[in-house]
Amino acid sequence: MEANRKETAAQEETKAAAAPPKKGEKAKKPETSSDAFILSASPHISSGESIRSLMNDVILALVPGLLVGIYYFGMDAVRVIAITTASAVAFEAGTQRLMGRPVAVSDMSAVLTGILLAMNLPSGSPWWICVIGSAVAIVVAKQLYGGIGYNIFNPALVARVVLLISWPVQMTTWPEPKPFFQRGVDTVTGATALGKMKESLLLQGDLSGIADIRWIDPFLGHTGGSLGEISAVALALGGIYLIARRVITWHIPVSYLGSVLVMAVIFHQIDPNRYAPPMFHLVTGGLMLGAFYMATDLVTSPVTYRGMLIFGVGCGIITMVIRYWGGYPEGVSFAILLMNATTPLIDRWVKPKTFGTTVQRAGAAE
Amino acid sequence: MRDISRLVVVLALFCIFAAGILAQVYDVTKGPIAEAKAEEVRRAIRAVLPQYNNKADEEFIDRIIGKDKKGNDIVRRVYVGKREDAVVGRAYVVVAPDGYSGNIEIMMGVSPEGRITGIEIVSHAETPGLGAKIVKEETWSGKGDGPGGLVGKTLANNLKVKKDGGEIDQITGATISPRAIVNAVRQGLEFHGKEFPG
Amino acid sequence: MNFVKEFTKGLWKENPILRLLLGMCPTLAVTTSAINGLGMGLATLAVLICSNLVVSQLRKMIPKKVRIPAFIVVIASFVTMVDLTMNAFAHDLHKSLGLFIPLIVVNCLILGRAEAFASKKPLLGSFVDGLGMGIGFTLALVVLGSIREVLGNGTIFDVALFGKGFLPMIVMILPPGAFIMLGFLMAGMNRIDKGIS
Amino acid sequence: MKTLTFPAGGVHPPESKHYTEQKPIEAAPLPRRAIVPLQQHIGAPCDPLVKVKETVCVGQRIGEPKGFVSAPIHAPISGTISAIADRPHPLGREIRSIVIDSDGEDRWCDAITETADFLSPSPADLKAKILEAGIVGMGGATFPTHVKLSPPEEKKIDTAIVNGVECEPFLTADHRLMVEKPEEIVGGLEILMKVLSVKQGAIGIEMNKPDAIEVLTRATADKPHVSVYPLEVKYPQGAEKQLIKAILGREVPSGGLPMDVGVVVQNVGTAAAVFRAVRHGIPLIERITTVTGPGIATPKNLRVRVGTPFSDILEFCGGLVGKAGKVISGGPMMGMAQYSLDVPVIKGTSGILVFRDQDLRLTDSNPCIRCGKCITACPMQINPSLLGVYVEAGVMDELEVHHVLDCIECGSCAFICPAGRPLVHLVRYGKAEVLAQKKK
Repeated sequence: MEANRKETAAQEETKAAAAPPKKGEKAKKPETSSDAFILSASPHISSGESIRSLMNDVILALVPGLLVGIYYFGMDAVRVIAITTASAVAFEAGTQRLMGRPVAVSDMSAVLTGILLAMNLPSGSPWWICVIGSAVAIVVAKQLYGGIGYNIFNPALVARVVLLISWPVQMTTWPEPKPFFQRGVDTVTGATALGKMKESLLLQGDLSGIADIRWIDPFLGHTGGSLGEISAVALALGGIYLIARRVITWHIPVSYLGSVLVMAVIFHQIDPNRYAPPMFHLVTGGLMLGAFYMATDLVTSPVTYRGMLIFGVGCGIITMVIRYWGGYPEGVSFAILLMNATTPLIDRWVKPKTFGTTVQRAGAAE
Repeated sequence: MRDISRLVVVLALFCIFAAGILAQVYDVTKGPIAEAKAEEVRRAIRAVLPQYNNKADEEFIDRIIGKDKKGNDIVRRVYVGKREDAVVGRAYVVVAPDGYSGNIEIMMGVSPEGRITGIEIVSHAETPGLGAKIVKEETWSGKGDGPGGLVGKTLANNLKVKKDGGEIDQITGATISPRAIVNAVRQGLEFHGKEFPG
Repeated sequence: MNFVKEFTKGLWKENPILRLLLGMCPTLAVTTSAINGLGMGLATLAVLICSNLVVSQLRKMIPKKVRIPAFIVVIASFVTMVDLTMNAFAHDLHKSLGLFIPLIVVNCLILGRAEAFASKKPLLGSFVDGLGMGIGFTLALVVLGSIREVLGNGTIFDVALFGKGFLPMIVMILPPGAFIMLGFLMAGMNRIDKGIS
Repeated sequence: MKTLTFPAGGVHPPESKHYTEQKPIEAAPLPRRAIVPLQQHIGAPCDPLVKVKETVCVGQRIGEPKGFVSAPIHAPISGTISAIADRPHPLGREIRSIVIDSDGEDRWCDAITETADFLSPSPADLKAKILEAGIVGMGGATFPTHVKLSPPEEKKIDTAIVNGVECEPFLTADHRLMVEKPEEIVGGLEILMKVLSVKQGAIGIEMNKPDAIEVLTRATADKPHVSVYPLEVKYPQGAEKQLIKAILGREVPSGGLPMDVGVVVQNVGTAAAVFRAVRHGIPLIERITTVTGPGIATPKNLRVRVGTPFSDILEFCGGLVGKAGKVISGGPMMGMAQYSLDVPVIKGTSGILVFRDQDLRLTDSNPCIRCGKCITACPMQINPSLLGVYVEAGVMDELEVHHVLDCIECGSCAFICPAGRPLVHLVRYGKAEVLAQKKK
């Protein structure tokens, strides 16, 4: 192929760098030169950021949310986190070996997927649910799609939805939160705030069932739910850290939360007896976890700022549509997965405005 | 032109021939199909009524229970099971319109004094697995790991699922379909009380 | 004509479902249990053999220009026969397969074999081809249905395999489970082939 | 004063200018042997005007330009021609070069004439002097200056910009030149303005060079038609199109040139060279080069004769420290890695940068994780990740509609990429393919 490629002027200028690029090519040393300097294309410095450093930052940002989960759900939470993380890493390594890919668990992406999956599970999940979830996330949703960078759907969310459909009872049995030092042997289960809302609407036709829920409880984390979604403030703190570290940008979280807020305000104004107050919608369920950590997943969200805004608004609207009128009490997972599917379309549609394409060429012959 | 007419003739011949054969097959299978359908009804009646020895599926009463959108009568066919000419129970189909996914048709059997003798789900479109658990017989009989059960209950009982403040256990994890069934059965009992008092 | 080869190609090398990806609609929709898979497979097998035989016999009679409508008439007739027969003698199975029995008409597999094979080959070869393809189709459906039934419902041919403690993976008998399992089966087949060669 | 910048894209690599920014320009010793490539500019190479064994004086024209887009070449030292043959060139291949063995006398030719009132000649004469002096763009692009100064009739030029941005990390040659020779730069700008008959002159300097801004503001205080624009520190502020956008708010159209929006941009080094050529009659035979990096014993800003081998210069700077991993001609973002120290300094050599092994982070190229950082960083607002994927997949037909030819190869995308993808490399390759397709 290379032999019949004609050398052009432009190619000649960059001859040192113009060998056909190969995937995974390292900067290579010339064989003929005695000096043996490293030759590679410019630039010769890098920002120092790597996939691993990005993943580590996200994991660090998740720590507050994890700690709140452990505080309220105790050793059960620790057990779930440990099992999902360990099995995610094991499945990643195993699949990569089986498929003849380089084993790259050190990029920490599997660890992150494992932790995110744990955060989406009830703290009382049996071990086999954790393991099957990791298998679905890593093997089916990630590696079968081509590995890191190629998956269309957020692996942790795919796993969560598969588990939710397969074992609805286990996946919706929420242990009541109980501060660490007050824990006894028995675990009481109860519904999530959103579950109570749906139930109340179905039975009483109004919101009397959630009248006693003060927004401060789910804000701080004293509420039923998946082990990593309960504390809005802890998750938001981590999210702000991620934005400050430029791992993610504000576009998806702000547009997601913003559209949820706008819809909640509008509908609450229309009928306060059927539609819960905006603050309730903001702090309950998996919204914070979804908006800051799941929807912003780099691989499965759009690449341009405008695309991210569309993506976030789409997530917000679908979430609220499911919460208001859907069969499930919570719609964050489904909303994000549905929008994941539209990401390629958004990226096709919303392109960066290339420099110099918005102006007319003054008097130049085209 | 001749070519086209040839095509038409050949195709027409094919169709006529096929139609002829199908008519034959239809004729042969007509009887067994009707029999199979009747057997289906008999099986459901047997499942919900106590021992009877008449031809319950042939002794039925049609009652008009309302009108549909077009103004036609909605007819409920009540099969009467008898032993030694004494009515042992009546069986009829009630429809729960508000199942998790679509209508659930339930054959229910009621003793003359208004006590439920059996429940059989005839058709449904519930999610396989969870929602579909409602079709299992033991779910409603009070046997096995099912909820408290409808069998043996009368209108005197509080026929609502526990979540609605009633005394019927629903399946863990599913609320909507059991609620629909229990409500439909309760209305079925009310129908029985109205139409066949005593 | 090598009858053994014509027969076995449908089982593995040109398996209609796992290799040719024909008849995806019944494959994905009805394989929620082994018995459904078997029923669907056998119904298709019957239609396939019959239509192959008839098309092969009539191949010289049918003008080229109307061959597709003619094939469809033949196939539709057989499907209706199968539909009526099943309704009469296997009522429950017929009920659970529902709409998918009439839909055998549009199964590409049958028209595909009629067009690609039976319309060009003599009677016996067409029969063997239909038999092999049909059995391959049935086998694939049964395997897919069995796996989905075992994982998604904990039973096989309605016989409970596990104790009360077993919690089936319901997603496996839902449509996504069909896609996932089909993918795994195809991958497995490719893997075995790679291992052999 | 308001700081200006271009609106979209850009990165902030560590500036690393502390090695040399306070070091005054030193003259490098004359090379014992100068290797003068016959092509030091974009365009056609020169024909040699001398033969082997012939003796030459400093400033003697030894390379005759072929065609309009070309520039003559002069002898940087006096001595004897020892060879005219292919020699290593900083662009990474061997190029026909004239090798001069020094006589050590630095004997200048007599032809050199002073013009005290450097603005008195007509624009045409000035342009002839610039052409005669062999001046090319000294920021690194090496585009012949007289060509840039000859816009077609229909392009009305209204502004001349001198580019003192020097946004490449490590490099301080332009910085030192601005601080030490402001009069040369301002004079050069005035000559350029006269040649182009424009009334407006601008000098753009990044805010990280406050001393240069101060010196030049003072030097232009009595010239109302010339202003100094302090610019935000952001790479690649010094790229022509970005600089014009920052200073004038004009956007050069895709596929167009600065002249399409009425602007000509010249590097400060070029402006100084123009001044020296017109005022003192000195052709372009030397330039300011920053020798820097963690791999150099004594980093310096040097005034170097063209043709001086890198090895001589490194020796003058105390040699290498540790194991040299990479030697780069130019800055770290756009410079070229060298395979040999025999390459000479040419007219466009803005710096020599040496990294030790331990300064280099060699990473595998991972699959794109679609983080979009490259799109955010791209000053041209194209989609480097998409182009990279297309090039890897061999889908060359899609490249042009995705603006591959607009890439200025600034390296922002590859710098920022967390997956370590060689995006510039891939895009360059794609560009070459597209241009090759177009030629057919």
